[in-house]
Amino acid sequence: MSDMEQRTTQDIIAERHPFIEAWQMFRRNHAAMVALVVLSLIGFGAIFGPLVYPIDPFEMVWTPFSPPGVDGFILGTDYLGRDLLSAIIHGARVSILIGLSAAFMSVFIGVSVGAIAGFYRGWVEEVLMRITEFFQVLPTLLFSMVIVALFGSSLMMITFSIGIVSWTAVARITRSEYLRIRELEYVMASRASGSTDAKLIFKVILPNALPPIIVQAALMVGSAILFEAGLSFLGLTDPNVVSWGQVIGSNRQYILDAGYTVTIPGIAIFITVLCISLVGDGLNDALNPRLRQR
Amino acid sequence: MKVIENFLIRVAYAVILLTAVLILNFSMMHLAPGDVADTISQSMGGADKEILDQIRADYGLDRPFLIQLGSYIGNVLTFDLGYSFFYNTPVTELILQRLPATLLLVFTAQVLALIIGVMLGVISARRPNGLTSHFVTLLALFGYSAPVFWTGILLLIGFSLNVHWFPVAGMRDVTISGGFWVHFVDVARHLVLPVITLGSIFLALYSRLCRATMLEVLGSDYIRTAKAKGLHDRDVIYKHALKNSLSPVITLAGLQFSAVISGAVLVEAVFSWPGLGTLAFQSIIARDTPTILGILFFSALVVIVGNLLTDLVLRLIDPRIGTK
Amino acid sequence: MKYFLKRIIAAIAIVSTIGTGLMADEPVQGGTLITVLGSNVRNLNSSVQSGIVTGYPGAQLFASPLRYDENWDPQPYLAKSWKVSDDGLQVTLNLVSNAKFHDGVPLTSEDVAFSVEVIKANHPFKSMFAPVESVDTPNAHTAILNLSKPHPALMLAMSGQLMSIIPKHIYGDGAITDVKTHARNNENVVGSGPFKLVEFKNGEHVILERFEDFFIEGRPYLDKIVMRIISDPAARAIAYENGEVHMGGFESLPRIINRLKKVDSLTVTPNGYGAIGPLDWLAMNTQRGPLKDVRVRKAIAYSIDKNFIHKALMQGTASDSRTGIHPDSPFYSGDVESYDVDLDKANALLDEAGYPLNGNSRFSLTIDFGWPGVKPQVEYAKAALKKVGIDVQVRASADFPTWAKRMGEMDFDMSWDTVFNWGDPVIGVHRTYVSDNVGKGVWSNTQGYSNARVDEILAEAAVEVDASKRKALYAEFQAIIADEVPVYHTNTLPYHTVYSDKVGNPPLGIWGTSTPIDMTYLKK
Amino acid sequence: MTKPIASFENLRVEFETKTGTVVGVEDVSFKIKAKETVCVVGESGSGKSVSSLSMLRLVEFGGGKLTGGTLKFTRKSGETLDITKADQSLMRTIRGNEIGMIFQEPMTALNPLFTVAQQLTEGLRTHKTLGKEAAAKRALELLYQVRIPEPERRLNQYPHELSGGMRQRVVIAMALACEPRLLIADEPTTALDVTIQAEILALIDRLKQETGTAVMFITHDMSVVAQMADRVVVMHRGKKVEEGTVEQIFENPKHDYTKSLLAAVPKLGEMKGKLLPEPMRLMGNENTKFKPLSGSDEPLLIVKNLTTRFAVKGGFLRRTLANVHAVEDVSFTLMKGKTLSLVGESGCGKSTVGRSLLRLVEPLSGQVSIDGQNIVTMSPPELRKARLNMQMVFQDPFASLNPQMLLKDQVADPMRNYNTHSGEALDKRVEMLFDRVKLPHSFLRRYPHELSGGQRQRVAIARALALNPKLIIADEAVSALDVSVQAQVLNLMLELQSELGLSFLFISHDMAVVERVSHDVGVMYLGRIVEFGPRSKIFENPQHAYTKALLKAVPIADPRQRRSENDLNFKPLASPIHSLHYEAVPSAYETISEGHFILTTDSGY
Repeated sequence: MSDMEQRTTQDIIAERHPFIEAWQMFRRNHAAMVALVVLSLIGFGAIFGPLVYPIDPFEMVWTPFSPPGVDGFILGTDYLGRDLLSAIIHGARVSILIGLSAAFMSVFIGVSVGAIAGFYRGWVEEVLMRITEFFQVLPTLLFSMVIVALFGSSLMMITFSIGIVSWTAVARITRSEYLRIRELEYVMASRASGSTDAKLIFKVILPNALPPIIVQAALMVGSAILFEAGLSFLGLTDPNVVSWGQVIGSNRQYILDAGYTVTIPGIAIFITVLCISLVGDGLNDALNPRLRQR
Repeated sequence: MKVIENFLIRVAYAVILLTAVLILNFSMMHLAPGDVADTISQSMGGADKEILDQIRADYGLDRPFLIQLGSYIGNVLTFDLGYSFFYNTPVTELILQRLPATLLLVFTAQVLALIIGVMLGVISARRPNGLTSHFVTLLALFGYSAPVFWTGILLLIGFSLNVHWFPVAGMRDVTISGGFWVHFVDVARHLVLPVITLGSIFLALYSRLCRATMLEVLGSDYIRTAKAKGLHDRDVIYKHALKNSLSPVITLAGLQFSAVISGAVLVEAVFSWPGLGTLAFQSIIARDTPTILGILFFSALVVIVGNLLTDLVLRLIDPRIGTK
Repeated sequence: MKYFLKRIIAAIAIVSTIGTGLMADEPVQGGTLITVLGSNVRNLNSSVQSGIVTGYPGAQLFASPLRYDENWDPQPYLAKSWKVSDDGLQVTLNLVSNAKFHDGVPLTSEDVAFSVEVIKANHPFKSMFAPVESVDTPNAHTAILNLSKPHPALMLAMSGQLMSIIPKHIYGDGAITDVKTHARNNENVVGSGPFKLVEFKNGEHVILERFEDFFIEGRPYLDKIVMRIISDPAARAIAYENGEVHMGGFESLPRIINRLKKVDSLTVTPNGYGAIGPLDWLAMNTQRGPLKDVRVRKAIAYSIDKNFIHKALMQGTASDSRTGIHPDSPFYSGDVESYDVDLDKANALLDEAGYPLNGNSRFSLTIDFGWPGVKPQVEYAKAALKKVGIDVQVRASADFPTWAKRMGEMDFDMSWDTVFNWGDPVIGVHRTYVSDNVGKGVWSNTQGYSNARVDEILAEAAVEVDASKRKALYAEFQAIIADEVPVYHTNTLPYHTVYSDKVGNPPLGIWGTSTPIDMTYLKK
Repeated sequence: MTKPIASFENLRVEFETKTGTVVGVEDVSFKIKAKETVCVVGESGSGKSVSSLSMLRLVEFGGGKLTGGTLKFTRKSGETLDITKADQSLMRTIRGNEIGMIFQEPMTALNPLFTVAQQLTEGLRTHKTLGKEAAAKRALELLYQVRIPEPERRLNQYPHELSGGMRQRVVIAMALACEPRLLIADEPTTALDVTIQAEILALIDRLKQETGTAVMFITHDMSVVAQMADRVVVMHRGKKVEEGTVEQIFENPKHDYTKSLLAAVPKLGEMKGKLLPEPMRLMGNENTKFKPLSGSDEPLLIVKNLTTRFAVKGGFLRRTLANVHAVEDVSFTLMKGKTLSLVGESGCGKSTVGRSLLRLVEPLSGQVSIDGQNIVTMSPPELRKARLNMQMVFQDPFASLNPQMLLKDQVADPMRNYNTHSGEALDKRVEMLFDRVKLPHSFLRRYPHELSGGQRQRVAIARALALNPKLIIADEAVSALDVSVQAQVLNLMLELQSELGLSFLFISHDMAVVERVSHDVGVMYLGRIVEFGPRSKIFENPQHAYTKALLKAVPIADPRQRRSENDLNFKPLASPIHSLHYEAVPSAYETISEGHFILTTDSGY
């Protein structure tokens, strides 16, 4: 409150969208910034790495189990003598792609369901929330495993299987945000001044409901990567592409002698997800208005 | 009266929900290419068309879908989850055989994570810039970011291979003999690594959430009131603040019920833990339809019962719930 | 030539281990042998369930009429003697008179007749007893098997886990086909084998203890056998190393085998799996696309470097296998085309078959794999075939039925798999090549292979009583198969038995651990 | 002369924030003597709460730091302690024991998870080392002392089972438990309804008399100061600007800030004898001429038998279990160019009436005609069109604007929705509207969070004006604003009314404000209008029992017109929730004089 009043006396700097303020807040969070930089590097590597480092991850290029750093293979070779560095670089594409698209899918479903339920309330909400509850009851990993086992382990199916079990959290967050915001006076005012339902849902409420959804979406990317890794580890994966989890899964039986073949892709996953969660935390701090007022 | 009515309503919902779960699962299994007959033919080392048809007729797989579904639901209502062709055992029996191991693993992990997580959360909330606080932040990030199976493998390499502190696999050493305590110690030794692995995720969740809610609660008016009363810090934190911070943590713990069997799959796979997760994985790979359906159903049941329990605990802690 | 040499070395090795074992110690009574099973046991009744995991406990719980020594010679077991009629249509078994089931009821010829009926009705290997039309039981200790045609394969089928004699008074309480799901297949199992069941905990362990009234005096030596179920190979390896288990069979991971070989207290041996006969192979669908052309199939064989598979993938643990018969089998004939890697030849063959290089590629094929263990080979094949311009797309099948269905319906181009001989070729080999078994489910002739001469040879071999004539027939068969490559045979699956130096007389016969271990003991 | 209980000497408190150090309180000195009530008054951000929290050293708990001055406190033993130097363990023996504190929000000041008895006895057991039973006995005594209804039952209840007034009584009991020498009350009645406020104020006053404790009373409300204070300390922006006895302050303020503060406070009853509404007094506008707001007698809005109920859902498949009778058979007429006020305490249904008119909540039955069209029966497109004539201004300046939108877009939004203006014409009109509400054009491209509360309300008004409506429903539009800002916004509204001929439906709980701005007034209780009439009739000749009680409860900003506790005898608010079988009786009215009615059927009061 107090600083609000003080502002009137200050000369206010020109227009600043709340998201710009959030970004400035975010920039002050060193851990999150470092994580963002690392993530950008990883993303860059995933996109351009295969061009710079064109060794085919499926090609047997050297003697199997050549340890990291020996014979010019920075990360060594696996049980077939394939280059592990190449697997990490190519695997980044798949792991991150699945992470992003599964997160996108769950955010899409979750926001649609949550927004409609929270906005219309009544029986619409009742029905949608029962459906959400239904999906919440399903054992996540197990259900995904069944889907992939039954309907094939294409990247599409894996993404679908992750997305379909992960959207409930987004739906619940979205719904509660919509329930809260729809009662706020500016929504009421907008409705009173003739806004249609569609406008209220998408243009008035959605931007204001976004902060927690963005944070959740960021975390979702991380958990989808972990999820995919888990499925791959269990062998539920597309054998024609490399992903980090898959590298762990297929090298798992060699941990006794070549622990690095498991440790290295694990570190790749770990760092990526760690950075995503740091960025998520940073976003959370930056976007949370209550924290911002302090 | 009101409480009982509420409870009955929740049970009614639960039954509807479970039936829906059954229908979805059953339809999904039905939609997939391949069926039980293929599984049986595997155990036969291959079978020709007539035998496959014969098997399908034997197990009623040639009947219309809706009739199969109906009879399945009917059976489930009488607690008959069907018969596993793969294990030659009734599914219910199979699940009950494996359940204790999983419960032991998951509950130990959960309870320890809950206790330690809340403790760490409280300590770090008291000194948000202290060492413990940073430790909790790090721990939470690690627990969240490391693939659980990877953590497990690293622990296995570290503590079972390099130093033989803990056994590599299984839940007990059947060869040892002795009284209760000997077996207790044996199982406990087997339990250490899997519990650390599984618990690391939960611990991350709980300590982080507890820290956040504690910080929030500590800023609330009634804590100021308590302080203004001249209460000792200890009372303010462990009595007033902690009790208020518990609700979200318990709610979160309740949500983890859906991860009980899921989470166990990976950890059990790494440590050859003889629980439901391993069974589930094997059944999925073998397309042991009745067992898969049974476990999916059972997981849903666990979640629903878990939610009811959570609700109950929350009611005990928070008098506001249910009166509204 | 090479083959014989190997056989001799192997034989000497066996003799020497047994010999030294005998010389060093006399068998000792008592002790608990801790062993390990690589996957979960689904059924303990080996008369209705095949497979190596059932075989181990099954062979301890149930006795069979015969057992085989490591030289493929039948030995008396439940049958103290046996006789095959001259026309080969009658097999008479003279049973020991003191055999009892674990519940104390004496074993009679009735039980043998009942067991044959049960196996015929329930066991997946239909060809084992298909020619057995009836079993006569003139007295309690004589059983006569009447055959419709000579059936030399019967001898092996009466040993190991294949012909478990089960008690009629226990399992005969319902329809014959219901024995498959009998409640006592997993608990309160009653057989006449050297050990009886104490406890079976699904996914954890099987515990057996000495059967005091076992029909062979003084045996078994062990008081107790614990079979721990550990499905993770690395975990098993550590358990061996740490001395947590004494013995285990069917270890097939090269890295693990080589690692364990280095452990002083352990012996790791590939001996004793001849009758199981596990073979890794690349099956090719001879009715689809380019693979219809034998030149293409040969070109594929020439492109794949067996040497790489043996050295890099199998790390020297597996042996070469060129035909559908396991090299340890007496019927094996290795004198056939070996398809040493030759990319020029492969390219030439492909050109000749009318698939010229178009850029980097000639055509593309899919490849499936039967179980995760052969995934490295599949990945290798993908890389190797690319070099001759064949694009290979790996198809995953997360669960078994998906793959089995593709196989059964012949909806595949190539598939890497491991298939077992199961004793006599009639059981495990014929099914892959005879033309009247095309596309009859998984592990039938899923390659759609059809050759009149092969059909003829195999039909003849099935009823040929004379061993050397049979061997000649199979030699011809193997040469044809190797030439037409419906299946490209690369190597044996390197099953190894691991045992600690505490174990005396481990089971190293032809059936691996699927054999009674009444003679195994623990050294003091 | 006896030693003062507490004295503030040159107190300075700083706050560390992310943007740097902020001074919360600077160089503040005053004394509090025994049996004396010192009111510390100021608007938000004046540092009044900070001073009180410093006394308990709780200011550190909110991130503040005592960086200068001393705080002397005389203990029971007679020794004087410098609070700023005391360590926290010594402070614990003082807090709750020698200094008791009452907080603003009774809803959040009590721990929701502990019973009243647990929270009451805690302090007793800590400081007085009473046993469990002795403490429980004393707790009951305290509840009797604060005159909570059914004290025995309250002991084992949880805070959520008590009404706001009861909770505040519990908080007071807690503060008094150990018979402190100093009682600090920080805005103890701000969150309460006016009748309850009157009771609580009287209670604190009585307890002071009975126990002889010194009271430091913090408030922003000059009327409350007039009711409570012996001496007054006026604070502004962290500094003390004036100190004196209550009479000095009210009758002869020295400092300009005190003057402006007093000027802006409407005094109940000061409109006696005046017919038309008048703008608020503000420093510097005493002499400005003002066009009289006579309005017209042409009806604009006619509401007949309006009833709005909300279903209480629950149980299996979420059946309707009961109904909240929020608005029950309400009728009134609003004339063009006039202001009609609906007053009442929280939960009386006044806001629901406002929302029902626009059908932001769906009324159950009744008729709402604006310019002859019945809104209740309109189809959605017709309704959308009808809303062109009616706009709303809401209470919370922080929630009434979309935080993600530029101000100019917020104001332009209604015109975009109805496509009334576009392109340059739209920009022009937005600029014109900003001029109207006296906001600089530089605000056009700003976001709401950069504005103060009063500025936000101006934007909200500009938005409401955008479509040129005939009626503006102002739902507690100025309640959350500081008194001087409130006066400015009210004057703006009156100015717009006179210039544009607007009609206002003014929904408020503040009787003094209502008296100032209304032509007609409806007093609401439990969903019904219990009394309706011209402003002068309602305030000068109230007839309904509830109206009388309400007027009696309003504190007057005049230390010579104090209420005594004996005057106060209010009934607790009944519940508007009724079972499905409940049939509401239609409202019947008796005419007192022309246009002045009172409800004759049961009002529930």
